[in-house]
Amino acid sequence: MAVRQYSPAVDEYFWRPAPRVHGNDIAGAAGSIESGTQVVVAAELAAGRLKNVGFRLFACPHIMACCNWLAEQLEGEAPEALQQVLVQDLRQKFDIPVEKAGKLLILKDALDACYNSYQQRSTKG
Amino acid sequence: MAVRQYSPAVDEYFWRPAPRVHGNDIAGAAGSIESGTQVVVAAELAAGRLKNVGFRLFACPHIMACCNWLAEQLEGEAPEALQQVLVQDLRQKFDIPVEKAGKLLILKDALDACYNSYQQRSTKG
Amino acid sequence: MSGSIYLDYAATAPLDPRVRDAMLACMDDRALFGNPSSITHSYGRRAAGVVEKAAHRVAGLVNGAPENLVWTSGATEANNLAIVGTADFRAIRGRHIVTTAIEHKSVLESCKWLESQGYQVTYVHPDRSGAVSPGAIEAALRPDTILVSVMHANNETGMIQDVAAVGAICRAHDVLFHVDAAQSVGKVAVDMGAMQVDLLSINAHKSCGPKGVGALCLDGERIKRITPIMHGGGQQRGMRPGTLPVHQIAGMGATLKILTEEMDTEVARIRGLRDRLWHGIKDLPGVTLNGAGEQRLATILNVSVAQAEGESLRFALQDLALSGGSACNSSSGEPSYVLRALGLSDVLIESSLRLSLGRFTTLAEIDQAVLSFRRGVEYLQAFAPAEVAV
Amino acid sequence: MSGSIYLDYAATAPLDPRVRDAMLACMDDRALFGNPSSITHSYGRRAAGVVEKAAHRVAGLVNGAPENLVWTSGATEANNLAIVGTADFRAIRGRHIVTTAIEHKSVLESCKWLESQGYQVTYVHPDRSGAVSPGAIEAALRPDTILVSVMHANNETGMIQDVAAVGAICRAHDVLFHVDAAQSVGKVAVDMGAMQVDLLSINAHKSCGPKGVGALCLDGERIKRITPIMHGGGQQRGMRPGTLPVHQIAGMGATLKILTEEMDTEVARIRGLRDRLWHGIKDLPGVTLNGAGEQRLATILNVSVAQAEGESLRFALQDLALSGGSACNSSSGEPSYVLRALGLSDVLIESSLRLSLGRFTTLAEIDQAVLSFRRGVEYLQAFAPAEVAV
Ligand SMILES: Cc1ncc(COP(=O)(O)O)c(C=O)c1O
Ligand SMILES: Cc1ncc(COP(=O)(O)O)c(C=O)c1O
Repeated sequence: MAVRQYSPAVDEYFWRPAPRVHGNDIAGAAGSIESGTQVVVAAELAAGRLKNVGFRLFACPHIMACCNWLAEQLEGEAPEALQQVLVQDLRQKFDIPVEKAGKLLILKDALDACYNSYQQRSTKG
Repeated sequence: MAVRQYSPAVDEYFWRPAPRVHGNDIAGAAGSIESGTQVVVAAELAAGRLKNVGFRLFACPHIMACCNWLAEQLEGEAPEALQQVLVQDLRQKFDIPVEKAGKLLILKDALDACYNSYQQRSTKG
Repeated sequence: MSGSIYLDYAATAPLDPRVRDAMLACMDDRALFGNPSSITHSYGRRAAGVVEKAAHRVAGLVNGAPENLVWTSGATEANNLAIVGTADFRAIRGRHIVTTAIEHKSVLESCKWLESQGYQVTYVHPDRSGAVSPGAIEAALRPDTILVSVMHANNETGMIQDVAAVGAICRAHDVLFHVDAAQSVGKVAVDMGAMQVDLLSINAHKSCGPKGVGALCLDGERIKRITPIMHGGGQQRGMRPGTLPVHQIAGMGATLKILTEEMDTEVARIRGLRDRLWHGIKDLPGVTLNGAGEQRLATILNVSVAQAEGESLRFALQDLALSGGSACNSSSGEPSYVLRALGLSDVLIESSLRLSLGRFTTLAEIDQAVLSFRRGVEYLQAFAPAEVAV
Repeated sequence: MSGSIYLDYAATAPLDPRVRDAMLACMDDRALFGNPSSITHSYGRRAAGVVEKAAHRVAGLVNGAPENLVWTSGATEANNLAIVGTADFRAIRGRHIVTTAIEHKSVLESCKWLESQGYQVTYVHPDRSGAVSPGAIEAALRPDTILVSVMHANNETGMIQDVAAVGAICRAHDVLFHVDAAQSVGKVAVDMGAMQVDLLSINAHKSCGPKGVGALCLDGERIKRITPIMHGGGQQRGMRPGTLPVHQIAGMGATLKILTEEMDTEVARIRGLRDRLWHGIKDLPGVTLNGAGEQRLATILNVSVAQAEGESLRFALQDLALSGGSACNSSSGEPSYVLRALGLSDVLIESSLRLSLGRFTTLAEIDQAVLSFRRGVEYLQAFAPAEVAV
């Protein structure tokens, strides 16, 4: 019987949202509500470091938990950290089943898009 | 649900056999064990009347009860009583289901055969 | 999680202690354990008596004939027997069946199996409210139609169909009419005579009775005999073999007896709770009711929550034991075909919840459920991407 | 009559109080009543856990695989599913089935139904002792044989067939092998692996478990999937739809657990009683044992009584609750085809009795049964016509 159980890490981080004030100096998005998963990430830049990293989500508990955790992790990091997030690490930490690989890639795409927006901003600025 | 229940008269007469000493001045039989029902009736004659009427039976409880009752009833009667037994009376008294009509006829045949043996004996004697 | 509030009565319900006692009487009594087929001794005959009494109770509630009732292992088997058994028995007359697109899987899959055997099936679609129009059923009839099967109340939305109107149409066209009343019996009046129903499927466990027992009630005048789907010892007039589970049948009898006695007050009470639940959540943005309209069960609330992803919605509402569709769909993971038929998008179907109430639901539970529901939905909607402009 | 001694365990048996308690745990516990398919909430998952535990217990006793067990409403359904389901699933390979003439009706009638669908069935006859020779089974195999079905122990005579020998033959010829073990499980060792059985039917109620629940155990390596005979919600890996009756399944689990623990001592005790019964009556004139030989169940005594008409014999023995054949035959009134296959005349079959013992049979009951039996038989035989010369 395929019982979907969630890891304790999901239980914990699902309910631990990043602070509600989200920066939007840089932002990235991937997916759509129509497709079942949408991830929007945004942050401010303060002294070249990420600040008030926040997510807007239409996503399953695993992705919700990942994002809440990432918001904590990315705080104060260099923007490069956005693209250094490893799907493999998330999968392990949150015990994410393989059939959710597609959703993890949407998260990854959003982070990459956010990093792109940082790069574009850097180029422009 | 076709539950076969027996009337109180069957319950009573099944277990009330005629005395075990059977006369055999006259006798009659019908049916066979192979066919599932056999009735043998025999009696003595005392002063022209039936005495020690008895049955030998391979028969269902209804017929057994009928015969035990008939043994009582025929005791001391004129031999003509053998052929005056009415199947209809037995059916009523013992509440015999229609599907047993064939078995009742075997009983009737045995009684008739017994009366025949009386007549033959009278002719001879 | 073990303290969660049970709002999944449409999937199954706890056993009523009075039903339990009726079952226990058979389980404990050293005179009542016999095989009802063993009519040559008193153990068997007493067991047969228990079965007969239960048949009267069951038939009594649905205005059926106790002698034309076939005990089954549940409504699934009753539906299979009704559809496959009638189709086979009437095959010489024709091989066309009319049903609806929102039937329970046990009806739909039986029909699909018949299609694989050379029968033809027309699946009538409901309108956006979930109602199947009797006119659409009539329009689907053909000269070779042998059976119409329409459920009384839908297991996902609680929507009640106008089976009496369909019954009249079937009678007029001399077509047999089967009704799956697994969800409706005991919640609305089910009257085989008045509704002109020829075959009726019911079970016990949706009404606080035991799981694993049901019945197919045959009208007896229009249809007395159908082809069995299992073969064996000739029990139940040759229509369904196997040793009768006396305690289960006694339990079903007790279940329907209670329904007969208490339905009216009990349904009113549950309707009150259901409405209280709905009033407590309906102002939340994006919350909509599926299968609205007065013609629905008092026990079911099927709602969609826009802006909240389905799996997360269920995760956030873990302290409410509810269902994302019918229980049968819980393990399949496919979007509900019933909600699809109502025109919902697959994503919205994923974010739909069936909250179903029953005999042991309390006011305190409902008030707690309202709080939990609001907290969960508000939490998720606060994340909703639409609010941020990227 | 209510004080009569129950000697019809082969028809059904009273519920063991320990099984009752296991069932009651599910019936009473407000956390265990869920629908095992409702895996989205804890009520459903806990119920699924109960089912899983029971599967382990059941599979444990027969050395089967718990994950390849299909719960059914009894052995009748298990037999139907095994035979019809396998035949359909393997139809491309062939349409020939081999079985015996003394199977339970649920096997024979399933085979007859398949014959009406274009399959061919060979019914192998037993010898006069009731034994089916494995060689005769082998001789009946054809290139298009897809299934062999042989019962383990016969329900009327208790005769045990050499299923291990048949299993070896089937394996050698790569034909699937089904065994109906409804009567043997818990009375002799049943080992799917050692006996090379691919499909095994069992039930609970013949072993002091609940009526209305059984299982078909699939080997899993040789056969993992068969065509369902009912269609519906996709439960049980698509092989058997319908809400699982958790309390029934828990009861069956408890039943087989008890058998696992107590079989050896219990069978020895019953064999002692059975032999005592036989020794108490065997000197009566005309009393003969049917299906004699060491290879028979310890629980069954099938005797014929010459010179005593069948109905009167049963009437005279009313204080013994026993059976004139299998319970399934009790209502049909036809002479037992099993005893016919042993060469008995129809009249002698009518005068045959099955006395079957079980867990709650006592020494005092057996001694009383001997007295009753002697009294009844002697009373009837005293009437016997053969003794008088007309
Ligand atoms: C409308 C409807 N029909 C049939 C069934 C099947 O009932 P059972 O679980 O008794 O097989 C259900 C419940 O699952 C149902 O809701
Ligand atoms: C050998 C055998 N197979 C199958 C069955 C059918 O079992 P159930 O009553 O569980 O359907 C029985 C009992 O009736 C039996 O004795």
